[in-house]
Amino acid sequence: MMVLDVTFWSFLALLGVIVPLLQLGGRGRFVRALSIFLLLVGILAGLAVAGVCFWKNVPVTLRLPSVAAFPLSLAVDRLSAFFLFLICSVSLPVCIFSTSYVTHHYAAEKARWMWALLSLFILSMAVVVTASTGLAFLVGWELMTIVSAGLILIEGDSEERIHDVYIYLLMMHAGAAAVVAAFFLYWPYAHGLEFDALRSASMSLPAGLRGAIFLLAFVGFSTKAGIIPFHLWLPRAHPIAPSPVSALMSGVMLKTAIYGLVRFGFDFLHGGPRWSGYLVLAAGAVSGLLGVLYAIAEHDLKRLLAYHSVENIGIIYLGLGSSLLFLANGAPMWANLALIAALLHTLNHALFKSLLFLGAGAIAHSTHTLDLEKLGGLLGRMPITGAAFLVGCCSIVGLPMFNGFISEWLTFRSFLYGSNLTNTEAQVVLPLMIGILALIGGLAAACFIKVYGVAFLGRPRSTEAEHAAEAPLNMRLGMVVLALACILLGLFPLTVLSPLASLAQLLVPGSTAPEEIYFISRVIPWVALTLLGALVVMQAVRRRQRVAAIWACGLPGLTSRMQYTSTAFSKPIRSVFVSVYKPDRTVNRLPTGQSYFANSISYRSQRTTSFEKFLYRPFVDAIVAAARQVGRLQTGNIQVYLLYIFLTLVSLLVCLRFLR
Amino acid sequence: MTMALGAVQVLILILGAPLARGIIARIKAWFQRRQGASIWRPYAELGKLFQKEDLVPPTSSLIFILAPRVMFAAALAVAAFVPVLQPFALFGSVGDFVLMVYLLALGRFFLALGALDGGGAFGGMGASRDALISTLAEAPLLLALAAVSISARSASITGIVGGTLRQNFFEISAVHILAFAALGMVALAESGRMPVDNPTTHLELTMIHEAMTLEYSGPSLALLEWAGAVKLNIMLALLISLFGPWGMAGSLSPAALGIALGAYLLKMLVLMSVLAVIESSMAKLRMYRVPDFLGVAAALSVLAVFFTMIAKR
Amino acid sequence: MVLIWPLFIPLLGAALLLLCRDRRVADAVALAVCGVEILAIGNAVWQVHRWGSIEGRYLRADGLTSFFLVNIAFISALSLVYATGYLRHVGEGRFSSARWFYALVYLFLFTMVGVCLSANLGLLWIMMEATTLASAFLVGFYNTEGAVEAGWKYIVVCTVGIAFALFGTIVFYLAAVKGGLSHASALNWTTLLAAASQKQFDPNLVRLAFVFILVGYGTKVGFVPMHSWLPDAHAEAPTPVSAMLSAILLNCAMYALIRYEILASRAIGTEFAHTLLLFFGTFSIVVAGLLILVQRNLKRMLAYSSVEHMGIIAIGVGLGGPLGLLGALLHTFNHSTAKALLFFGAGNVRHNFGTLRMDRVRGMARSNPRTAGVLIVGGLAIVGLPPFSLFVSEFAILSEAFTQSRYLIGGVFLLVLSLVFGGFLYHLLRMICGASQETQPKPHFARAEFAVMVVAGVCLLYFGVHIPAAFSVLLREAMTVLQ
Amino acid sequence: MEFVGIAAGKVVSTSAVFLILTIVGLAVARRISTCVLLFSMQSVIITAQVAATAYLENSREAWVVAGLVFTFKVLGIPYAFFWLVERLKSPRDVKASTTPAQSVFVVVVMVFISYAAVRSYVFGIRVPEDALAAAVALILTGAFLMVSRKKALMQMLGLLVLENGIFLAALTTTFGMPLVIEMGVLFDVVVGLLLMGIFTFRIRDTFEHLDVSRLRRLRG
Repeated sequence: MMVLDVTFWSFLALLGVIVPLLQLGGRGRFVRALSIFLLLVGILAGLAVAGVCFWKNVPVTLRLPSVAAFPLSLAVDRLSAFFLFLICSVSLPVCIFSTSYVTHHYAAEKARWMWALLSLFILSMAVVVTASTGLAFLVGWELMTIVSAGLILIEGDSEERIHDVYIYLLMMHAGAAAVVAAFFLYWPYAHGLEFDALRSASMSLPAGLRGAIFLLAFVGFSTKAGIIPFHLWLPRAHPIAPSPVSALMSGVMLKTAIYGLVRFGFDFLHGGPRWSGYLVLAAGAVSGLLGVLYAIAEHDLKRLLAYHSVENIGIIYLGLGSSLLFLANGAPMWANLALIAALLHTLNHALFKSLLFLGAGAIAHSTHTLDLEKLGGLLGRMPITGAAFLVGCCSIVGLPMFNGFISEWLTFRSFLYGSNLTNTEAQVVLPLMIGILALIGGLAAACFIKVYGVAFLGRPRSTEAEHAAEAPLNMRLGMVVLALACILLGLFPLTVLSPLASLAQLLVPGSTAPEEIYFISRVIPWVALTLLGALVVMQAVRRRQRVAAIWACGLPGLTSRMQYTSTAFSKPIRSVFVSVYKPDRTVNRLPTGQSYFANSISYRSQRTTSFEKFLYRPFVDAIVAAARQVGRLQTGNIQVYLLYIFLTLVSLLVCLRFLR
Repeated sequence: MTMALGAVQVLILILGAPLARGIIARIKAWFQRRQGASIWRPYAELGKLFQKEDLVPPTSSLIFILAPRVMFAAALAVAAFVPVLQPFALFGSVGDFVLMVYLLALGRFFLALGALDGGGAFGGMGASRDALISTLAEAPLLLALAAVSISARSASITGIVGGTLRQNFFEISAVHILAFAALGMVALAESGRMPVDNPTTHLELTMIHEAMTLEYSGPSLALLEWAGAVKLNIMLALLISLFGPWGMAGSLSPAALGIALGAYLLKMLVLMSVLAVIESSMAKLRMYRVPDFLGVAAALSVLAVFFTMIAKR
Repeated sequence: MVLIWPLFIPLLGAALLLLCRDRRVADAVALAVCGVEILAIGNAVWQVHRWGSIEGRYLRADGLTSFFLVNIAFISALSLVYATGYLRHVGEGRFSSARWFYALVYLFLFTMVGVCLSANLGLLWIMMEATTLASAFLVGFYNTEGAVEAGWKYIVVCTVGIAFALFGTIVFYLAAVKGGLSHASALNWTTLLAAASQKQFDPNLVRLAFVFILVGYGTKVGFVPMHSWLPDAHAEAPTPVSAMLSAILLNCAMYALIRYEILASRAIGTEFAHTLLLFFGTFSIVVAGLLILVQRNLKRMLAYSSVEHMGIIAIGVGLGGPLGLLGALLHTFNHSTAKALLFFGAGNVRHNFGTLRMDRVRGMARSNPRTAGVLIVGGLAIVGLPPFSLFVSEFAILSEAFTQSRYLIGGVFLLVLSLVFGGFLYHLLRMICGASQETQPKPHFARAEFAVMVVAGVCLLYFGVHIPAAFSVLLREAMTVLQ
Repeated sequence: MEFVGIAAGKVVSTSAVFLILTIVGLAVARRISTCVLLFSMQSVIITAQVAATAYLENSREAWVVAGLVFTFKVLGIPYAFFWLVERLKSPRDVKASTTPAQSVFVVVVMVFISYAAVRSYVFGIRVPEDALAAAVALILTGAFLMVSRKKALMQMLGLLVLENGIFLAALTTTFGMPLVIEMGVLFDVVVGLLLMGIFTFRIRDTFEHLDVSRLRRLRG
């Protein structure tokens, strides 16, 4: 297939070389406009390659010149094609959105860097998912981190931001180290890092090594995915990025970690060790629950969305975990189902999370704030944005007719099959996960009622929100495309589900396409028809309306301050789950001493996550303390230095004497 | 013919819902040694409301009008899942319990949005409290249904009903008892009844569901009220069909259908009496005791799931 | 004869430069001599390539020599071009004038080329000691408190270390003599190698000798705990000299060590020498990685990074194997390029901000975008991120570690890389980003300086993506010597 | 000539004792000039040993080495040291961080260690045990002086003692290395001392003292 090869090459060349060079080196508006156009063309090319490979199952392989002794090559097999499709299909609307976002937000110089890095960022993610040698994978993996950090720093570089970026980079690097180790553990058996070699070497690995590889891959990819307790960077890095970048980071970059885990867990290791399923399930359950609980307590929109990414990755992990568990218990059919659920949720989350982040970008564009307490009543002022955002909310909550539901439903069904296993633990654990997933879903619903209700409905809570105007055309276009995708995928899931089923059959040998995917595809249109029919009928018999002020309990009128705030809304849930949050509350009364006649009372509730306090802080402190101790050895006294040399020599000689 | 009967079942659930409300109110009045209003009064109220015009707050948006309608449409769709007279429902065989629960959630989601769109303080208050309750109710609801579904080896509602039907009443397992208890508790919470919520109060400290509908009027309010009644009716019908389906029409003969209708009405009456007893004898729980109440339901449902494993040995 | 020229030209250049009283003339002469020296080295490398190796009584060259010679030529050319711009800021003192600077630099260069070309282990030692002597004044060039202190420590610590290497050389000589070699040829590398392959040496003596050599030349390489002179000297020396110290001198010391490693491995098997190298390499990277975290001075941090990278190279050599050696050699070159680039950047920071204290430098991206760019590229390269070349070499060394199932070393290596990444990024991010200080320093950048940095940066990037054929040949020939 | 041969043999076998005496002297000496004198005497002994070896082995190269050692180590370097002490005008004590008693104790222990360390090697290679042990003791003492004496000049002297030890070791084990190499080594030593001398001036000029243990600006 020469055509596909050429298309893929042009995708790589456009995104990796031409667009950045044109942006950074070119002069004049025309060149810049041209490069943005070329970027979109490049993404379309990638989309075409991915689409053909995914639906028609035609693999594409590109061999690049090797570096030193290490071969480099890219290959698009069906799994890669799925993820490439995901990347491109999200990048396209995000780039459309960016065309107006970048012009409005950045001066010319920054805009150039923004576009160049954006293009490289998309490319690096594409490289990660299409790499077919370890080296290519790691190159893409590290590039992805650096470039995204650069994109965050373009937005601004105050001290706190730098600190957040630093934590991001550090954790990503540590995670990458784990991934590197996971790859390298193969080396004695595979004699190289080509994926084919790894695949065939996996058969001959000793059990301990299998476990170690799986564990390292799990830790490494979970760090990228933001699984609790490796999530520390996520709520720091995602909110401070420019909105289109947040959309890409949350919507797409996290998915590369899922890709990695699937690649290792299914493609290479064929399920990993026996405990792998429990590990992934537990990680997913903890991340899902804590992620959504942390999200509810937030009132910064982008931080909230970032925590929801933790939650949704948790849901994906639940699917993956149950698939691994089925695989370990010799039930490939259901493993297939769970894997499909996880992969579909990956795609769904990419679509709706980037939609929501773009929505947040549009809000920030119009109101210059992302603090929920200062928003309100935006739906009337930004109808298209509001409608698209509502679609995003419905999807992430998993309401029927939207795409999030399909994947959550498949996950539920796969849990239900757990009861058919012969392994007692799995038999209990899997069905109980239904409860966890239901709780996550319920909390997510509560959270997005809060988000949408407080931001878009009711009265505006600040003058900025009151004077908000609809976002520019391209921004709206980007959001609408994503919203339509969410709805279409929610109504007609089979278009994606049937190739996904074939993909899952490749990854889980010995399975067939599960009947559930046909089942849900059949029932959803009917349900939708019922709902829409009822709505249409009710709309048709609608009586007249009259606008009237609501009753204000006898007061002169209601003000926006009387509405429930975001904090107030989440209070019941926060007080029920108080043990999770462990807030540090301080109440200051002035003047002090008179507890009943205070002039002013200030209340602060601060939350440092327990993980930061009890897990990371001691670790970092220990390293720094060790470094200072070592630094003390460098006393500055030359006599001590000489003593070191003599002592080294003497101890070596002593060793020599005794080891002989 | 089966399809037509399915449509009839939906109509029974939808149109009979106000009646069920009326009957419960009447039984409660009887317990409280009052005369009580006519059992048809809810119809009259709905009719009255439908005559009126919709009052819309000046700051609200499209969502405010949309919410009650989505709520009702969702209730309608859910009604098509529940078998009443025969072990069959329109969506009962193709739709499973997860879809059903999520359709209920769809209605709730929009109701809460509509409440927040009012722009007053009470809507937010109600939505916030309702969010807590429905969040906590969702897990036991799904777990209890899952337990039943596991023991019936089917996920669709009609499949579960069929599974229960094949069983003898006296062989009913621990799973069913536990799941029934859990589902009963959740049904109380879901439909906003005592001891979780008091449907008759308008005291700002205590109201939950009522706070959400406070700014609504006219047809919108009517739809909300109706939808609420349908939800209660569905819950009761669901309890009946899942745990006591015996008597349902095996064939489409008039006699069988007659028996089925009679049995349904009887069982309904029993459940409504129980509900009335509970509502008359219990005080509403404090807001922050509700999680404990639902926690018990969750524990029961977890046990139910656990017992499915034991039952299988 | 071919090998005389690379040695002779710097010496001649040093003498010539002492005559140039005018700075501009000195610049021109220095560059011209540098050009001629590159030609001479190029010629030598070409001849080695043609004939395999060139043997002489005192001088010899083989593939390994060529590789290190190319390294020397490349870095010294960069440093000298940089120095022409750099020296404009240096006040003229009695011995701190441009001509003295260049003269000493060429003397330094002479000794380092000498190290690489020595055929005789005794001569190797002499040249090694001479590198210390030639560079001591360069370290103390500024004659400030810090410079004098650093210079004193440098000369004393290194001389003591080298003295042990002399003892090691003598013990080796003893082993050779006892092994039946004549007094005249018992220090000749080629003869020794042949004899070592015949297992003529007393293993005990070889071990004893290697321990002394390791401590001695290890002091010069900067293995922990003998590294103490290194941060002081690197931090206080003028920037081009820092670059040469870090990017050439340490490599030359490593070269000497590698020569002995080859001998010892031939004579008594690889295990002994490799274990020692692995131990010192691992110990060095751990300690240096920790120390990088708590540095405040930019050049000191870079110096500790050199310790770390020397440790990495030692690990590569200590692991042996095709990938380990490939990685070690590549890393020698890559580290030199990256470290030179970073030191040049540090020199600019000092000029523009008047300090090397990293906590006092802020917002370079705005005030000095070019310096910021240099530090970003160099910093990302030195912590081993792709697509820069150090990633490839570290990748190779790691591959070898895991191939040999040395999980402990591989694990420690990976951990230290993360540690160093943390240390570097912490400071670089703060220096580059953020609001710049109120007193805007004048962005200064001579064209020559910038060109040098661009060359180094491009080189780092290019070698990370592709290794040119000529360089591959060079690498292959160097590896044949090692294996 | 027979007598000279016997004397040469005697020199080789007994010089060790004298060297150890100088070591002890270095340990207790309080003045720099005394130390320099002791070093000079040490070098005389070594020269004698080189000369004796040269005579016994009948090697012309060794005679040249003996001449070089005598010129530089017995005459040149001590003279330079005295000149330095005069010019630097610094206090003349050695500024030890150990008391003389401790120093003597350490030195005696080192002598023991030297004999113990050498013992395991001498069997294989047949060299005079005494001389080799003395060489190792010289190396150790040089190291000890460098670590325990705070004056810059004393560090230089310690280095010289250390170098003497290495030279002696080479001499006793292999009868010296090739002449060119020996000359190169000697050249390095001399140039190194020259540089250190210049640095002592710089240290005095910048810090106004010569106590190297107080040069502690660069650390961490």
